[in-house]
Order: sequence, then C-alpha cells, then structure tokens
Amino acid sequence: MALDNDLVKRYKEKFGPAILEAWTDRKQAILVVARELLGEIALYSRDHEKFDWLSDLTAVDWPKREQRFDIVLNMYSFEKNERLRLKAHASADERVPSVQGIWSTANWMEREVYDMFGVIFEGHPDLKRILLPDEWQGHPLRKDYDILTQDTAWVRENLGIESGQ
Amino acid sequence: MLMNVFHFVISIWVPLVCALIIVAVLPLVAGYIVLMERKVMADMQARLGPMRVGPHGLLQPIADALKLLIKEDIIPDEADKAIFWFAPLISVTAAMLAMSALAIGPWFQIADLNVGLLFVVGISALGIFGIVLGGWSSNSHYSLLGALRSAAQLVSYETAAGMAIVGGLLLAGTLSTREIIQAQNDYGTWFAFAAPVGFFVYIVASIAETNRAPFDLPEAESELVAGYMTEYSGFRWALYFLAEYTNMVVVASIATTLFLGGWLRPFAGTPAFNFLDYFPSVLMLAVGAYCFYRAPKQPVKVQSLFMVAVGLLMILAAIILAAPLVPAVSDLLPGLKPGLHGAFWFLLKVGLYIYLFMWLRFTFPRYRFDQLMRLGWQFLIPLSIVNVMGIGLALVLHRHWGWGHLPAFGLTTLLTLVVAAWLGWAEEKKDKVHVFVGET
Amino acid sequence: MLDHIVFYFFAALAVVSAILVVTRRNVVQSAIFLITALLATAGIFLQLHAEFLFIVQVILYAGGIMVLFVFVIMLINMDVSLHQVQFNRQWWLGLLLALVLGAELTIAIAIGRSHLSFGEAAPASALEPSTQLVGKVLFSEYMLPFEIASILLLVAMIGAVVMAKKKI
Amino acid sequence: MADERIPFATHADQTVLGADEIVLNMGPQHPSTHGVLRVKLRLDGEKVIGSECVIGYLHRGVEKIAEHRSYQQFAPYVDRMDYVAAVSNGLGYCEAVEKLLGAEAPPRARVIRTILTELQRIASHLFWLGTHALDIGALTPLFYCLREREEILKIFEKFCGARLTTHAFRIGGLQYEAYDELEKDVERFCTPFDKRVDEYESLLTENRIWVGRTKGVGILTSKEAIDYGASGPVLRASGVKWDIRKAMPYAAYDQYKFEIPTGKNGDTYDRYIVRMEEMRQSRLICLQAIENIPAGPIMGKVGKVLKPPPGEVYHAIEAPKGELGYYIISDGTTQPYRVRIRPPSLINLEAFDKMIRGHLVADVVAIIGTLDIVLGEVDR
Repeated sequence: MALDNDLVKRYKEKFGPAILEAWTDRKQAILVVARELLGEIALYSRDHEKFDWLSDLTAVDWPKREQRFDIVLNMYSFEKNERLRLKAHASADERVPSVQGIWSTANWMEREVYDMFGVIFEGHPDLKRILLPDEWQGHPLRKDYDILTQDTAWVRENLGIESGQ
Repeated sequence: MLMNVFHFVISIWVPLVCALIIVAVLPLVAGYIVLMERKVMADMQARLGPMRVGPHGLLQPIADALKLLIKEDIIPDEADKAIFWFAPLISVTAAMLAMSALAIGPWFQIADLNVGLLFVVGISALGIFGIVLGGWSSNSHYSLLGALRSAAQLVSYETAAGMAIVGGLLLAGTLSTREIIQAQNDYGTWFAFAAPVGFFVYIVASIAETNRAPFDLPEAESELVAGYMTEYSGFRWALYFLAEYTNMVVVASIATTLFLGGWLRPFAGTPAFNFLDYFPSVLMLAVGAYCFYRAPKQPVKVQSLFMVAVGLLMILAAIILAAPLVPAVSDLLPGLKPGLHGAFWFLLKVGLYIYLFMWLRFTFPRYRFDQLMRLGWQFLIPLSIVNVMGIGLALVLHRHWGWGHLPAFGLTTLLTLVVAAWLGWAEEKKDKVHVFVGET
Repeated sequence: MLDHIVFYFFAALAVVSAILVVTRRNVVQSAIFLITALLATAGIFLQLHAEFLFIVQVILYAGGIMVLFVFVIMLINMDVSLHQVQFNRQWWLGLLLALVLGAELTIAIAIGRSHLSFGEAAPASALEPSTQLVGKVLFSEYMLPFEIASILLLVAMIGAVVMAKKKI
Repeated sequence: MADERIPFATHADQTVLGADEIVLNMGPQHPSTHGVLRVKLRLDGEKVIGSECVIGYLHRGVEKIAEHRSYQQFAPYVDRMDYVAAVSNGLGYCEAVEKLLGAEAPPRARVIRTILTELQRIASHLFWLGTHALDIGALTPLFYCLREREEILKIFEKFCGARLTTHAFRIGGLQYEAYDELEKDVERFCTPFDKRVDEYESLLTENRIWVGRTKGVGILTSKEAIDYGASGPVLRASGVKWDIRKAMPYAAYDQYKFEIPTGKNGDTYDRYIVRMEEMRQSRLICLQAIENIPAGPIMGKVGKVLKPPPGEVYHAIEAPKGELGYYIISDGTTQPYRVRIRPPSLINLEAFDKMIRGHLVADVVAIIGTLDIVLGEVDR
C-alpha cells in the first residue's frame, strides 16, 4: 500500500516530480525515482538521509514493459537501522547514471548488472564483463535469453562442444 | 714405486672407508630424517603420519627413493640444459664435502685438517651456487624469484653464523675439530654454557642457512609455488632435497662439535656421573623392548616379523654399546669405549639438534622476506659481533686478570644480552615507521 | 710422484678453464669456468700444504665474489647481450700482442734462470700449522698494512651503501 | 621516510627503480587463492603497485536457474554457493521465502535453526583459521581446526544426513525432527571448545612472527570499509559495531545474550582477533540455546505448493563471511520471477585491490586469507 511517511515527504519536497511512486511491500519501503536523477537522489540519500551503506545494486528484467529494466538499489543506514530500496526504470538502450562515485562498492555490482543485463552505466571507470569471458555475446539474465542461446561461438571454440542446433 | 703406492694406500684407507660410509649412508640417513620429520610433524598435529609402507612407515624412505628414481625428469625446453643438469650436483657435492672435516667419534673422521671448521663453513658456502644456478637455468619466473631470495638469505645469514662460530673458536683456540672437542674436555664445561649468546645466534643462523622452518622463504609453498625447485622433478629434485638434509646434518654437527662438546659424554669430567655410561645401551634396550611390544600388534604377518627384526637389531646395538663397560673387554681394547660411546653421543646430540629444527618448523609461521633480512642484518649480525667482543673480553678477564670462570663469562653474557635487548628495542621502534599505511 | 700428478692436474685445469672463460658465448658458463679456475688455484695452495690460504681462497673468491658475479648476471636480463656480436674485428690484433708478450716472458725467464733462487721445498711434516703462522705474522709484523687494508675496505663498503641508498 | 605511492592510473609503467615492472599471474590454479581466483599482480620488484582480480571461473548461473525452479526445488542450489557455510545460506533463503509468504517458522524450528547456524559459523571460522595460518606458514593449526570441525560435521550428518551441502532447512520450518541426543552432542562439543580456541590462540596470538606478518597488513579504515560495502568480520575489524543478528534479529537470536567483537585499526591481526572472539560468542549462543529447546511443531502452516502473492522482499542474514542478502520477486506463480543473492565474499573482495597496494607478494597471500572469500559465492 502507498507509503507516505516523513521520509517520503522529505524526498518529495527535495526532488518533487522525480519521486514517481512510494509504497511498502512486506513492511519494506520502496521508492521509484526518475532514472536521470538517480545519481543526485543517491547522493542525497547518503549524505542527508544517512543511508551510508549500499547493501546491494541489481536489476530486474520486465520484457513486457516499455522501459524493461528496473535498477534496484538497496541501501542501509547504520544510524537509523533502516533499509530503503530505490528503483529506477530504464529501457534497453538508455544509459543509467553510475553511483560508483558515491559508494565504491557499486563498481563490481554495476559491472555484473552490465554483464548479465547489458545496462550501460554512465561514468563507470571500466565497464566490462566481470563473470563471463570478455568475448561472450548476449546477456544471460535477460528473460529472452534461453538455454539455446548459450550455444555461442565462444563455447564451441573454448570448450570444444559441437553446436547443439 | 709399487711400495710407496702401497704405503700411500695404507695411510689413507681409514679416511677412504669413512668417506665411503659417509657417501653411502648419508642418503639413507637423509631419507630416515625425512621419515622422522613426517612422524614428528604428524604427532604434533594429532595424526599418525606414514603408516602404510612397512610397520609404522619404517620402509617409507626406501619407497620414496624408489618413486623418485622412477619419476620422469622433466627439463623445461628453453632451460639451459647443461647448467640445469649440473646445478643440483653442486649443491650435493658441497654438502657432502663439508662432512669430511667433521669427527663423528674419535675414530671416525675423514681428515683432521687444522683448518677443520673453517673448511666446513667455506665449502658449505659453495652450496649457494647450486641453488642460484638451478633457479636461473630453469627459465621460469617463479624459480628466478625463489633463487634470488634464497641466495640473498644464505649470504646474509652466513655472516651471522660465521661470527657466532668465531665466538666459539676464541674459546677453543684452534680450528681443528678434534682439538676443539679436546679443549672443551679440558675446559670442563661445553662452550654452549660459556658462550650462550653465540650458541643462540648460531642456532637461528643455521636454521636460516638451511632454508628451514620460519625462514623457508625460497620454497614458500603459498607464494612462489616451490621456489628454485619448481621446475625440477624426479631424482634431480631429490638431489636438492638430499643436499638440504645433508646441510642440516652438517650444520647440526658443527653446532655439536663447537658448542655441545662433540663426542664427550655429558659431565665427562666428573666421575659422579659415570652411571651415564650405561645410558646408551639402556636406551637401545628400551627401543628394542618397544619394538617387541609393538610386533604382535602389526596388521600384516610380515610387518610383525620386520618389527621383531628391528627389535633384535636394537638389542644387538645395546650389547655392542655395553661391551666396553665390561672390565674384561675394556682392558683388551682400550680405545673401544671412547670410540663407540663417542659416536653414540655425537649422533644423539645431532639428532636432538635436528629435532629442534623440526619442532620449530611445525610451530612457527613463516617470516616475510624483508622481516627476515632485517632480522639478519640489523639484529643477528651486530649481536654476533658484540658476542665475539664479549668473549674476547671474558678471555682477557679470565686469563690475564685471573677472574674465575663464572664471573668472567657471566658478566660478558649479561653485557651481550643488554646489547641484544637494546637492538631488539631499536628494531621494534623502527618497525612502526615502516608500516605500509595504504592511503592511495 | 703423486704430488706432481696432482699439481699438473690442477695447473692444467686452471689454464683450460681460464681460456674457456674468455671464449664462452654464454655468460653464465664463463662464470662457472671462472669459478673452476679459482678452485683449481685453491687446489694448488692445498697441494703446497697452505690449508689456510686454500680455505680463504675458496671462501673469499668462490664463496664471496663469484656469488656476487652470478647474482648480477641473474639480475640483468641476458637477452640483450646475447644478440650482440661477441667478437669484434680486431681479435687477431689481440692474439698478436699476446704472442709478443709471451715471447718476451719466456726470453726473460730463460736468461735470468741462474739468478732466480727458489727455496728448496720444505718437507711436508716440518711445517707448523699454517693458520697459527699466518695469524701470528699478520698481527705482529704486518700490523700496519692490515689496518690500512681494513680501513680501505670500510670506505668501499660505505661507498656501496651510499650509492644504493637512493631507495632505503 | 614516508614511501611515496604511485597512483594507479597516471604513469603506470614508471616504477620507483625505473626498471619495468613485472606482471605476476597468481592463479586460477594457485595453492593459496581459496578456489579459482586469478589475480594479475603488477609488481615493482617485490612490492605490489596494482592488481586486477579475474573471476568467473566457477560461475554456474545460479540466479538464472532460480527462475526455472520452484521455491522448494531451488533450496539445494543455495548450499552450493558458499559451500563452507551451507547451513546459513539455507537459513537465509528459507527465511526470505517465508517473509514472502508472510508465514512464520514455529519457535522450536527457529531455535534449532539458530543452533545449527551458529555451529556452521564456528565450522566456517575454523576452516578459515586453518587455511589462513597455513598460507602464512604455520602448519599445525590447520589440523587442530579440522579436528574440531569434524565434530560439527558429525552433528550435521546425524541431523540431516549430509556433512557439507546439508539442505538442512525447509521453507516454513524443518523437515526432520531433531534426533534425540542433539542437545547432548552440541554440549559435548561446546563445553571443551573454548579451551580449544585457547589452544589455537596460544599458537598464534602472541607469536612474534604471526604478529609481524599480520599487524599493519591490509589496513581498511572504517570509512573505507563502509565505502567498499564490506560486511561481517571485515567491517567489524575496522571498528564499525554492526551485526544483523543484533540490528535486525531473525530466527531466535533475540532470545540470547552475546557480544559483537570489533577491532580498532582494521588490519589482518584485528580480523583474526574478531573472528576468534566470534567463535567464542557462537559457542555461548549454542550453550544458551540447548538449555531449553521449546517443544511443539517443527513445520509452519505452509502448503505443499508455494504460491506467494506477487511482490518482492529483501531479507539479509549474518553469514560467517558477512551480510548474505536475498532479493526475491514473485509473480504469484510457483516459480520465483527473480532471485538476486548479495554475495558477501564478492563485495569484500572489492576492497582487496586497495588493501594490497604497497605490500609485498607474501602479504597478498595473507590478505586473500584474511578476507575469507569462497569462490563458489564470489562467482555464483
């Protein structure tokens, strides 16, 4: 159900229209923000709202929606002992501002999101694949990436498995 | 012409036989030291160690040697073949050659050089070539780093060991191993008690010199895989291993000769302790009894037979060692007692010294290379130099000003310890400055 | 008779390895032959019953200086120097000079043979253990040169430390 | 003489001595990288001036598999991630799904879960101590640690039949009733255990070489630890007093008294001290827990077929390595729409490059050991 406590009020008063929605799910606060202002909102959350520890940064693929990717930031505040989840919507070719400058921990997490989803992060020092080999084609965690597409050239050359097509 | 050739052969057949024994027996002894090490390590780590080959793993060294003989000798292709083949030989020959000047017992000595101890130190210094050339010629990054490290370590710790030996030699006044032990006999106490700081420095330096225990940087498994031995396999690798264990025996023998009274029985002078003469045979009897006690418990028939055989062997050794104590036999062969018992005591002390090596290996973690060098250069070498000065002072006090033993040596040891404490404190203080504060 | 055999063996070994040091293309092999040459001279000292000199030669040259040689060879990478042409063109000039020098030497020995007076070889057993002998002489008659030499070495050591100090 | 730092980016090739730098390749096949981690070290002589971690050799695509499995079917996969602490992985996942369902495990199940998770924490720390000491050269602690760990694995085997990948818990509670001598076994293990920890400490804590090798090595200040998102012992050793078991209690942790050890200057020695103290605290928790395990059912009111209402949840627990988080999105079907697992080892590993700057090769091995990473969790 909709969430309207003073935290959300402060965000709305600071960023107004950029805060698109706010609701709680299983008693956890979720804030959907505009993609362009993600960097500023993250900085504001860290400095003013004391969410100084980025617990997790990941993405979710909703292929049916026009802006298919959800970039999810899970933040935690030591002082207030509270968690907040920021969400931003982005379509396949839109670039998301990187929060690596705000929390250094986001470096590898953003690289993994790029590796698994193909989301390009603006301002990331060296955005390249982290888990998969560099020459790998395709982004596995996308919903339209099924088992057959594993059968890439890289697998045939390096693992010596003939094509299953 | 035939006569002097014959005469020449007679005059040197004793050293020849000793040399033959050394070259033949040492690899076997090295093998059994490896077994002893694995058993002691296992015992300290709440496990059993090798038990499969022979009863209690007694045949393990033979099995290891056989395995190494059969294993393929891989030579890396761009390696410098000639030097790659030649390097382990240098190490082994240097280690074996160093054994020649050492006296196992009053009878058993290849050559009583009057530069005895210096010869041993000098020849074992040649061992560095084997390591350095081996590391370089195997043309791999890891072995080059390992060879560099071990060469630097050996060179710096040899100085410390050399100065510690000088400390002992001042007391002995001579370099020949036989006369050193004689000096300790006339002197009454072993030099370890007269120059304790020298003895301590020598222990630490000798551990570092044989690349063992807390100082085994060159083949630190976790960082450089196996240091200079990385590319060696099969018997060539075994040669390096043989060189290391022979070096350990050499270093232990130097310490026994110079500081622990060679083949002298503890409290050799005082007749009150003559019951110690029975100790060798009693020890052998005890080991024999243990073997008989364990024999029926062996799982396989042939192993229990083997245990019985070992038990009998121990009993036989006990009888041989007890022989000189029987008055009838001793006046028949006067030289028998010092010869046999001397060899036993010498080997017992060498064994205990090597046990100390192993004990340290299983309790201490490994030094980092810069700490190792700092310990060597800024603590051990200055300490050993101060120790030499201290011994000199003590000798002057004792011989010219007529002070007694205890006050002279006691005072100088105290002085050296004060200096050691100050050196340790200075190094501690300096340590703080060098801490790498990562503040990129 | 055995002494002659041993002496000629060591002498030949020293000469051959000295030549090999110069002619080898691989630097490490020439370093090894240099070590054998030094050990051969040490062998000759031993054969003359000068044990102390023998062991000092082994420790000092083979154990000390040559370790430094091999150390330096290992540190600087070898590929660069291997490709350079080992022999420059004037090698025959060098050979010529060597022959001239050799000729002069032999002539000088041949003429002056009568004036040279070799002390007759002392019997082996008569010699005192050489270590004490060298020790006594070194600290009695040659005290001054000993002190000067030690100061010289000290200066050299400090110089080396200062040069390498850039990084400590 | 403060030794000047060469910033990584500017003139990478120029080193202090002017000689070109060596790139040393450690792993993925290396005895001390705790699994298939490959580190490209850029060395100037012996000093490390830069590094790059290459991971992914053990990547099995756990998150992709989760989207094609039902909630119960995915539970065993979770044990295979951090295979050294499988029980706490399982606890995290089961509690996350229970939150998603809005169900709650019965008190008896919650207490037994706490006991097993704390035993798993001790086992994981024992394994860390053994391998960490072995990397730094101390051979003996490894065997003492494995001797104790064997006792714990025996308890797991009696409880759920498996020693390592246990799959001990089910969504909603427990599958098996605790075998009757569980309290006795845990007590037989716990009572002598603190003397055992004293045994390890006697070998290492005052050991001059151990202190020399670990003090001042791999320093991570509290500000940097928070910035790099470190969690668990790595964060607490830098002075941040935060533990999810106290901050957001789960299972039955709110019923027991225990302290959270923290260090001061965040070096390898402090992390060692923190983990040793944590083992003692876990032992206290177990002893308190086995005094009264409440009777009652062991399975909550959770149907055979799990269809959680659409929505999402993020549930984090205090795994031995740090905060292990599960972000699960359900679309109302029996299969989760998306399962994101926050791997504490991977996030702790990010601080590795900063920690080894300026140290020697031997310290790199010590720092990998002190981060206590398990490559199964890093790569997922």
